[in-house]
Amino acid sequence: MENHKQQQDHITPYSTMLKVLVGLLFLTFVTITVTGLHLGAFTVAVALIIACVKGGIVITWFMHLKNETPIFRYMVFGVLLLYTLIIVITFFDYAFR
Amino acid sequence: MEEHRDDIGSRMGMWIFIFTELLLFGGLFLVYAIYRNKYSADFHTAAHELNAFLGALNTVILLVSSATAAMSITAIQKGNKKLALWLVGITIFMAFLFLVNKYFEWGHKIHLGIYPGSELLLKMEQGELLFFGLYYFMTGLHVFHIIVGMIILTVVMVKINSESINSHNFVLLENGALYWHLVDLIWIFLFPLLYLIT
Amino acid sequence: METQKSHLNYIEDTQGRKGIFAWILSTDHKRIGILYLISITTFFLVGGLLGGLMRLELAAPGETVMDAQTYNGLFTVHGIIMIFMVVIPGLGAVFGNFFLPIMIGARDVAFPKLNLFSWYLYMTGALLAVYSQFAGTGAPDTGWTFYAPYSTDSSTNVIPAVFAAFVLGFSSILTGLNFIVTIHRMRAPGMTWFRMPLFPWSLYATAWIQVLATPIVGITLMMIVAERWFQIGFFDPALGGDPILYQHLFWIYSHPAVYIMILPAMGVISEIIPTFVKKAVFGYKAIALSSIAIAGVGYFVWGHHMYTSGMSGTARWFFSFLTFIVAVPSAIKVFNWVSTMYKGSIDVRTPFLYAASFIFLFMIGGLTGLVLGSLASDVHVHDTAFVVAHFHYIIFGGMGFSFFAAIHYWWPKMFGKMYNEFKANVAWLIVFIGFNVLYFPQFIIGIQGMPRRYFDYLPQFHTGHLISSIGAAILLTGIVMMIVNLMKSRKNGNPAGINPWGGVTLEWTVPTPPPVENFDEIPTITEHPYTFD
Amino acid sequence: MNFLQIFSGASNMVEGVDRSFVVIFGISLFFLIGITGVMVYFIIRYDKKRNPKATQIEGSNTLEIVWTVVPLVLVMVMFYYGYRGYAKMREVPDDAMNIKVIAYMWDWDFEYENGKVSKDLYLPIDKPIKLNLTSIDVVHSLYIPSFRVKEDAVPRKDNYLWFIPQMEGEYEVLCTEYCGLRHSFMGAKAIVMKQDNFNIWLADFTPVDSGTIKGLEILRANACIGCHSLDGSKLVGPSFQGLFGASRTVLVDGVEKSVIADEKYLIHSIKEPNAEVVKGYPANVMQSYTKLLTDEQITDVANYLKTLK
Repeated sequence: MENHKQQQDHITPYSTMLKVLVGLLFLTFVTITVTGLHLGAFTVAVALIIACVKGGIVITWFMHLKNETPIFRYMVFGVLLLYTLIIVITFFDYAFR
Repeated sequence: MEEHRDDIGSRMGMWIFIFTELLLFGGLFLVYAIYRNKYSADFHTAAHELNAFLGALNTVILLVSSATAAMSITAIQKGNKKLALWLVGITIFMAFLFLVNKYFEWGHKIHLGIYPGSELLLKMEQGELLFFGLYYFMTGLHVFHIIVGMIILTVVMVKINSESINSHNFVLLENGALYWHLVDLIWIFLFPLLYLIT
Repeated sequence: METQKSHLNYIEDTQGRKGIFAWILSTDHKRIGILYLISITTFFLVGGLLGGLMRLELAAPGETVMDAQTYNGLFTVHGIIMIFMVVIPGLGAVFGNFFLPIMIGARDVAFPKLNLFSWYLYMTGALLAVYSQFAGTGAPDTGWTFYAPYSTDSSTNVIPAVFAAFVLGFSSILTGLNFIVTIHRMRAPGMTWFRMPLFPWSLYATAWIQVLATPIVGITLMMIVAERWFQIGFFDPALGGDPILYQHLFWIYSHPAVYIMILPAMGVISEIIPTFVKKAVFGYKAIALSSIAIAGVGYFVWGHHMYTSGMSGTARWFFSFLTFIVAVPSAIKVFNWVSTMYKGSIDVRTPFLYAASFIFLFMIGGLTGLVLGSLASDVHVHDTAFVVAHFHYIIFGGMGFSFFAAIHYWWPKMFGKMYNEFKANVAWLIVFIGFNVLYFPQFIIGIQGMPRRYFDYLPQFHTGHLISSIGAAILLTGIVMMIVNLMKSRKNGNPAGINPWGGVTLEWTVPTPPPVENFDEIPTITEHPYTFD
Repeated sequence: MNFLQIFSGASNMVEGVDRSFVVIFGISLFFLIGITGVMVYFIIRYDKKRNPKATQIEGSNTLEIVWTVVPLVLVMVMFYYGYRGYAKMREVPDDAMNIKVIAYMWDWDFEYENGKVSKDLYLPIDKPIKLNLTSIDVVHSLYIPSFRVKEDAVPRKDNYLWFIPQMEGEYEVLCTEYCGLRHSFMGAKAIVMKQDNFNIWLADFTPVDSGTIKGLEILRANACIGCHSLDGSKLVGPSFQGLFGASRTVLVDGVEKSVIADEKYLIHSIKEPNAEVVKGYPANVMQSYTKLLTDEQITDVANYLKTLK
């Protein structure tokens, strides 16, 4: 089987984590500013896109998905795809009533 | 029998658990999406009642706590037990701050008479009622996860202290941190959907 | 670490625990499998008895042995017990726990303690469900579907029942999680994905559904609780909620749940047929991948339970279309099983009889499912006895018969004793006849317009109901015979030996019954799982 | 009822639905018999006594493709027939007669365009009918088996179905979405008649004098008489007939007590039905009507009950 020992080679430096944190805080600031502008329908889209980006950053660096074996990435992708499809298909009902 | 240990397996288990948590909240987000679509005007009005400043403050708190949780892994990998303890400790303290914040936020709402089943709420538009219902239910469930996360991280701290989590065996810390990031991840979506999109 | 190799089997080797604690504290996957076997069989009998009482009431029109409220409570509890406590955990928790690690050459599942914890959750949920029957304001009367807004209004014990379903769901999630990690991480050296037997394959597909669909129903049921406690109105139209949304959320879980039941059943059949035909299963990859296809597409067909709910027209045809697509991988499996028998050397023993009758009953269940998947014909038979007959053919004729097949197939390995085969075959015949007499008439009265969940009915449906009730009595007799025969073998049966059927998967290479560690040495796999010389 | 009633033509929907049945059953029966036959033949032909040595065959990609594509094509045929039958159900002709259907626990009200409300569904033959369904409490489902129509009645949602009745006669109307205690008794009749007779029936309505039986209207609207009969027969709860002024044994916190059913008792029982439950009847079946009825309406009900000797 694959490597049963703990991989020692993936020590993420503190500085990376701090950079990621700064990025996340910046994006939070952007969301608050943008939603304050009252862009109408775009507000939702922008806020959600930024939230997705933030979520992606958390998953990639904080949750170390970057350093995991590929199977973890396939699983995350599969789950997100599934959830998206569930939402889309449910709206097949609500959007066409 | 040789010591059976599979860190990748443990983390995989944790990830799968996180998937179920995501779908648990996913169900709620779906409900939110449907009702927002149906009652957009009411949601708009109701969201104004929420305090975006407190929401933003809690976002910052959670992001910082997430970063400290992530850094504690680096610390333990480098064998720096003391720093790791500090970082996990800060994470728990941040979680506590989050709860204090939430306490005042909820307390204020309840003081105003906005809480599930209140007379004021039952008189409001149906969409507003649903918004506040979802607000309490989603943030309530999130708070429950914060508390569970705090308990997990406390256990992790004890284990770091007793050195059963060390630079050679720290999968428990990794899993605790993963859980904590999940709590953060959910808040990243809750914050704009409840507080910002007005 | 070990000084002396133990030659005790898992039943004798109590690992230093005494009496019942040797069972309820053991993290050995085999002992946990037996715990599930005992608890699930018990609840199956309870649920079956409740079903029998319903059939007794329906044997004649009008009020015969109980009033309407009792009847409504009965079918609700029958549903909750059978769905959440018997068929969903059924094959996975009993045979998956016992045989999955052995079949992939592992010493245990990935998280043995979590595995035991799942059983405790299961028992907690089960006791809550039982509690909901007797305490407070009486048995829940909402049907196992808990449709809103009736479930938010009914004054009966809905909350304990809902919590029971929630806890049982959590148990199911943890079992699924355990199996996924076990299959990913603990396969024996050399066992590539396509050298894995088909039962583990089906458990893998099932586990993903358990993990990814159950949370949705969990949160939905919690919303029902919130609605009852706090007047939030998620699904109550009077407060702005949408009852149709409840149905969506409920079926997003509960339709895939059907696959949680049937996929492992298909897995069992795919194990049994090659063993008794003495031939590699036909189209191994097609069977394995069709499990994944069923699990994948099966997620997106939930709406076919809602054709008449007032869903949008677009959603209706979309769900109908996907429903027909998901029928294809099931058909592929049937063709492959039957082809496996071609030019085999068939040994017709009890497990094979159950497996062959599974194919027949599953075909009837599946083909009548097409009637329900089609938009026009569903309008007529939706929520009638036709649906009841259809899903009993799938769930009981499918999962139930597969469970019976599995218990007869693996019993000798689990307990080391052979049962009386003649009696087992007689019991099979009675069960098979009873089953068809019980459920087939319901297709007919369903088409004639007999709605389901009816306490009373119009006189023209009497004959059908009466035949059906007689079938229930026959079926019950057969099941009792089967259980008695199996239990007796524990005392009187002949020793089974390591490989009574001539199977080739790994469980037939370990001692009978298996030792706690399963394997002295983990085997290295070099070939296809069904290689007969 | 003759079996299946294939193409009996009681309504214009029968053909599409039954064709879909016939197509699916036809194909299914062919495969069911064929596969079962082949399986039984294999089991007998390749029994280990006749064929002691199995021939190993791994599989065949050609066959896999064949039995993926053939079922795929066949299910698409089935889908097509299902879709065709269904599409018709959604295309309501413009000249359809609208009837409002109000479902409640546990009865149906059919309200015609001229305001006439009926407990049974009277229909003119050969005329498109559109039923607009709604419910005042929980989800119900209107089902007329002979017409092959069914659609849920959902509270605060407008669902519809339509059909053209094509044969005179009396047909069953049933509820197929489980709705509680008297779900199986929630029936009505669909009566199809000639246009002339229907016109006479429709025109003949004597508007009820709401003054005297306001109470009855309230009882009907709130489905009280689903459980409490007006004629002395025992349903879920005690009958209303002869109730006023009678002496009843009730259970208060498990203790038996005798009360006289005066106005105060009646009003109390409407507001807090579970405080004093008549012996021999189940508790907690009825809920408080405090929020659903005004005090004035409750008094009206009580006054009406006084008249039921």
